Amino acid sequence: MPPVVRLLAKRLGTSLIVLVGVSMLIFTIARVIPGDPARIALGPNATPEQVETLRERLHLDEALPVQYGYFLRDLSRGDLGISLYTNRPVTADIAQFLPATLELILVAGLMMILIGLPLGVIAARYRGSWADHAVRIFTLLGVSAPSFVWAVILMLIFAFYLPLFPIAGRIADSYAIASVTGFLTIDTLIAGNLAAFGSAAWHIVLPAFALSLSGIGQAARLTRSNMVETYDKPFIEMARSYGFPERRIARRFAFRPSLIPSLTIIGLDFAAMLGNAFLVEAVFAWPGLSRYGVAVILRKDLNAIVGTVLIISAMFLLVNIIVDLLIAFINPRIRYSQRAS
Amino acid sequence: MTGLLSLRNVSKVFTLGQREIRAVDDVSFDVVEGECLAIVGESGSGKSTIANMILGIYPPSMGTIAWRGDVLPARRELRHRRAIQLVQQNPLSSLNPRRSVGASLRLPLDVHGIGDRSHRADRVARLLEEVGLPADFMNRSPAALSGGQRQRVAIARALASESDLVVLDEPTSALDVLVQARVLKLLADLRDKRGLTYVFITHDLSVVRNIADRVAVFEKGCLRELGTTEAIFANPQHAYTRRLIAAVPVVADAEVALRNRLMENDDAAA
Amino acid sequence: MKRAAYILVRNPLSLTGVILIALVVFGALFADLIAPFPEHRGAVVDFANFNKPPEWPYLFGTDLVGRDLFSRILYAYRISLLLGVVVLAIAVPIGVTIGLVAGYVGGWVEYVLMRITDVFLSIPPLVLAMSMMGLLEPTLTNGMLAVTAMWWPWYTRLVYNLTRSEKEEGYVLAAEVIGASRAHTIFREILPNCVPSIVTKMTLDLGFVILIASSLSFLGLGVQPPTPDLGSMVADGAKYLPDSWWLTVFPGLAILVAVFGFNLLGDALRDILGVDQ
Amino acid sequence: MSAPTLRIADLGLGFRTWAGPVEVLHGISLHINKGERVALVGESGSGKSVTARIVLGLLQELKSARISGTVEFEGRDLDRLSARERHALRGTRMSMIFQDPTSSLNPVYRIAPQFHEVLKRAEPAISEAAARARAAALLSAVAIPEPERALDSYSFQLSGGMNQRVMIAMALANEPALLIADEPGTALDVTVQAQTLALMRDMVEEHHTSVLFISHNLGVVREFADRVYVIYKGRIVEHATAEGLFADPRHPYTRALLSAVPRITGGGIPEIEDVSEDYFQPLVVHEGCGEPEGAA
Repeated sequence: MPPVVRLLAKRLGTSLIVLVGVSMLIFTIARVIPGDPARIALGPNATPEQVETLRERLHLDEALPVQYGYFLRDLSRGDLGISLYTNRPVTADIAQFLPATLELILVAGLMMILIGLPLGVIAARYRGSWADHAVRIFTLLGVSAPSFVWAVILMLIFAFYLPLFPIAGRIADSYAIASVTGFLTIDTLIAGNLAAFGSAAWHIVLPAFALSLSGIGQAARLTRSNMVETYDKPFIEMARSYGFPERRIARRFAFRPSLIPSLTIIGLDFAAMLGNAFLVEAVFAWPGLSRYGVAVILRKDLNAIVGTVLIISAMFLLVNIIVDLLIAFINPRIRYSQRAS
Repeated sequence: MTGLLSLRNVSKVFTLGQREIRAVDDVSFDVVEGECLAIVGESGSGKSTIANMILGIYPPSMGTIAWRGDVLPARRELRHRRAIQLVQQNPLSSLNPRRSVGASLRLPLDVHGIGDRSHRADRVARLLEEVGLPADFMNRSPAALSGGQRQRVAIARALASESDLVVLDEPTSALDVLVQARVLKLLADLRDKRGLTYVFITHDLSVVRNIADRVAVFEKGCLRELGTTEAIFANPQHAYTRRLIAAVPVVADAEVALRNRLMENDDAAA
Repeated sequence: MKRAAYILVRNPLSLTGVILIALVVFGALFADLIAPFPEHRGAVVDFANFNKPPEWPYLFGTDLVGRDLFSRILYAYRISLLLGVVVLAIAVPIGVTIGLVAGYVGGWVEYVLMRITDVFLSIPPLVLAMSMMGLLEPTLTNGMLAVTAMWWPWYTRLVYNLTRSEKEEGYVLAAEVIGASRAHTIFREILPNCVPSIVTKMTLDLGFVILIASSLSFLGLGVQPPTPDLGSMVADGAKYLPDSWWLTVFPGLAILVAVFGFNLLGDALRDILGVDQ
Repeated sequence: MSAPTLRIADLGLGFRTWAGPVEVLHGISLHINKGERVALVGESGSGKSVTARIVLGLLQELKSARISGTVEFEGRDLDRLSARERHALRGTRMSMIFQDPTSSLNPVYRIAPQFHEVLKRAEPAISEAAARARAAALLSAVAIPEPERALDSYSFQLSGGMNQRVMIAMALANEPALLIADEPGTALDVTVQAQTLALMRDMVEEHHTSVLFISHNLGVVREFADRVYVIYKGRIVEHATAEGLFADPRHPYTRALLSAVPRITGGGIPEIEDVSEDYFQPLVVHEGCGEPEGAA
């Protein structure tokens, strides 16, 4: 078995174990809270009979492990239960709201990598200079305010005072686009409607940038510190002794070895983005998972909460597997070593 | 005659992924009380693995290690730990940078309950003096010491538990040559004074020539040759031993002559 | 000490951090003396002065029921800092101990502990805290509980990685050869070498706890009114943008200043203590 | 007569640190004639490695370093050259071999592209195929058994000895006038070190390359160098031919150093001071190695 395949298999296995752990954790939190979930779901006006019926349907009278067993059985059929808030299957709700959130996060992730990594490289190459200090201040500011504060500030400046960008929503109301992927920037292209694509792209810039600022900061700071560490390695001194230009040393000799430790953390930053998306969506009225998530949490809609958390964690684990494969691709030591670790 | 420490048919196998690596392969030898036995080899010879097994860091995969005739179990008792101590190659790493010299020296006294609690500070001071350092070094951090001074502290720590056997793992190869000479001198003096037994692990045959009583030459986990230092250098039996001696960079004409004589035999054989 | 001073003087940003945090902590501690309207921390209504832009004596303007924003921000700092200290006081010992044990003992203990840590790490921090706050009641105590629950695994990760590399150091081998107990090796030998990294992270995290707590209350899942809270102030004010901009901008900047200060301070500590990232 | 390959005169080096200024080199002078192998031998902290880095121009870029004195390379004062001209010398006219071969090669690229980069320094237009052919030839010249396979390997897949040979081949690839070897092979096993040193000597002899050989190991120096400078705490204390130095060491420091080396013929461990006022006595120059070639 090639090392990369073995690595993939191992990672998938671990992720599955972790995902089961997540489901147990969130399931337990959801079931041990004070109060009767059935009573909460039906409201104060429900009759005791109605409550009892719902309790039975939700297996609430069984022991916790038995309830968890039912939950796993349903889960294996792709059934996360009915949302007590929308009265629809939780899977249907998530399928409706997830793409908007995912689109936002992917664009923000792209910004994080395309802006954060170059900034880190520049700061490392010119360390100690004004450029380094400027990057440091910018990136520190990026991580120093929650994304909703940046969302508000960006909105105030670039939507209200300088009306360059739209204030809210995913696309201008005048466009009706058939949903294929759920990603408006892609669906508009599929529909061949360039004006609609422009509108969708225009709408996503500010929220995605607000969401990515902290990630840009983290990625740039991390890349800088890893690059600075790499600069102290003998192979960089050797490159210097051969007289390669500094730019080439930064881009070719130092960047790739430095990227390896950075990538893991960038994967973790994705997790933070999955959460922070809730904040940015609230500011820009982005019709994603956030409003649904906050609503079901406030209503103690157990099935929906468990489902939402599980989906988000699964996405996080998926991102990390992708990151691990990327690292294996960049780092020959993993591809060729006897130990896949 | 059984020694202070006897290794009998000792092997160590490590598993790395799906591969098995035989680091030490069926090795038997004794360490006689009061001697300095050099264990010589290059990287991959298994010399560090042997040191770790003697110290009880991990047990042998096969075979036994006996101390004064008693076979040592996989989990060492405290008295056996006390009896066998270690001086490592890199004193920068072997002394905890966050603890004072005194705290590092006190640890063996506390663990083994040596001396009266209230007198342990005096004991630490005496240990420092014994290795040629002033007593007020006990309040210093290892970072404030030179390489040679650190290695002296490490030696004092090995003496602290009043052990019988000290494993010296490349104790001078991180030091400059002037400092090395002084540390080697100290080790020789301490052995005479305290009647210690040394297992001296090294790749440097010129050091071995001047400090060891007997030499065991290892290559690829196997014991190639074992004999008195005189015999090994006068008439090495194994080709690998001859190659090792010949590879030593030397400074005196007499040394070149010895080297040439050894290589002649091999050239003639080839 | 001399080296610390040298680093601080040579790096104006680090000095800025020290000053910012000194101001924030001072303002929070002596809010009763500094705040022009200490009573505005609670449910006070002053409709004569509602929704005023910044003007004397309302440095940052007033909110929709006429309370002085500057005074409320000082009291919000007090609660944020308290939350941060309490969360770290609970999360750090737990996270550090688990990390040390998992890293040093190894084997199945390591496997089980680290997979449990992975479970917590793979739920985005905010989502985990949100779910807990939603399912429990949104009180200050539950807020601390929720944030603590999401915080300890990060220390486990940090200390676990540190322990694994420290374990290879000669001094650990030396302690084992001497026959020191596991507890001694873990807590007296390895832990002191992790302290600089832990202290640096704690400094940074005091800022990030403030950040997360404000995010929770921004979503309505944090400390409840009338207790002053920076996140809910931003959330309440956001509805009145852009006209009543001070309602959101000043609490938002207040968060920024505190977190920025802790970040600068953490960076300075990292340089002074010589911690690798 | 042509100018010496390298001439260093009164070179001083200081660093600014948080504890105040630290002087590392107190004005050292040395020269290397064409095709000569010259050793700079001293203990750690003596200033021998920084000297090598100044010759290559690596320390000049450091803000905290203060450098004085002159360094002339093939008759040209490096200080008078523009940064671009100085840069152009590196990797073409002078190159360096480092202490630890494995960590000195980039871990994320195979050997072949690293060789290509090096060859491009002298011949920017060289194609990948041409570079590969040259590299393979160079690798066989340093007795690497399967050059093609080595070219397709990463440094961590090769042994330390093999990496050392790769480094030697790279350093000599562009036919430099000066090779600086900083503790070559110290990280390797003794038998491997002996082999690669012999190999390096053959290679530089064949190419008539001048060598600045930096080492703490007197035995290695004796086997490699024609002429030796002994350096102690930033000062050159003795300058002699290799033969002269080992037959007749004159400076107290050199004598101490030499007597401290354990002999494979035995004789025990001598009693030596590791610090002494005598070690600061003035420079001793042996007859027959005073002035560089081409000097008046």
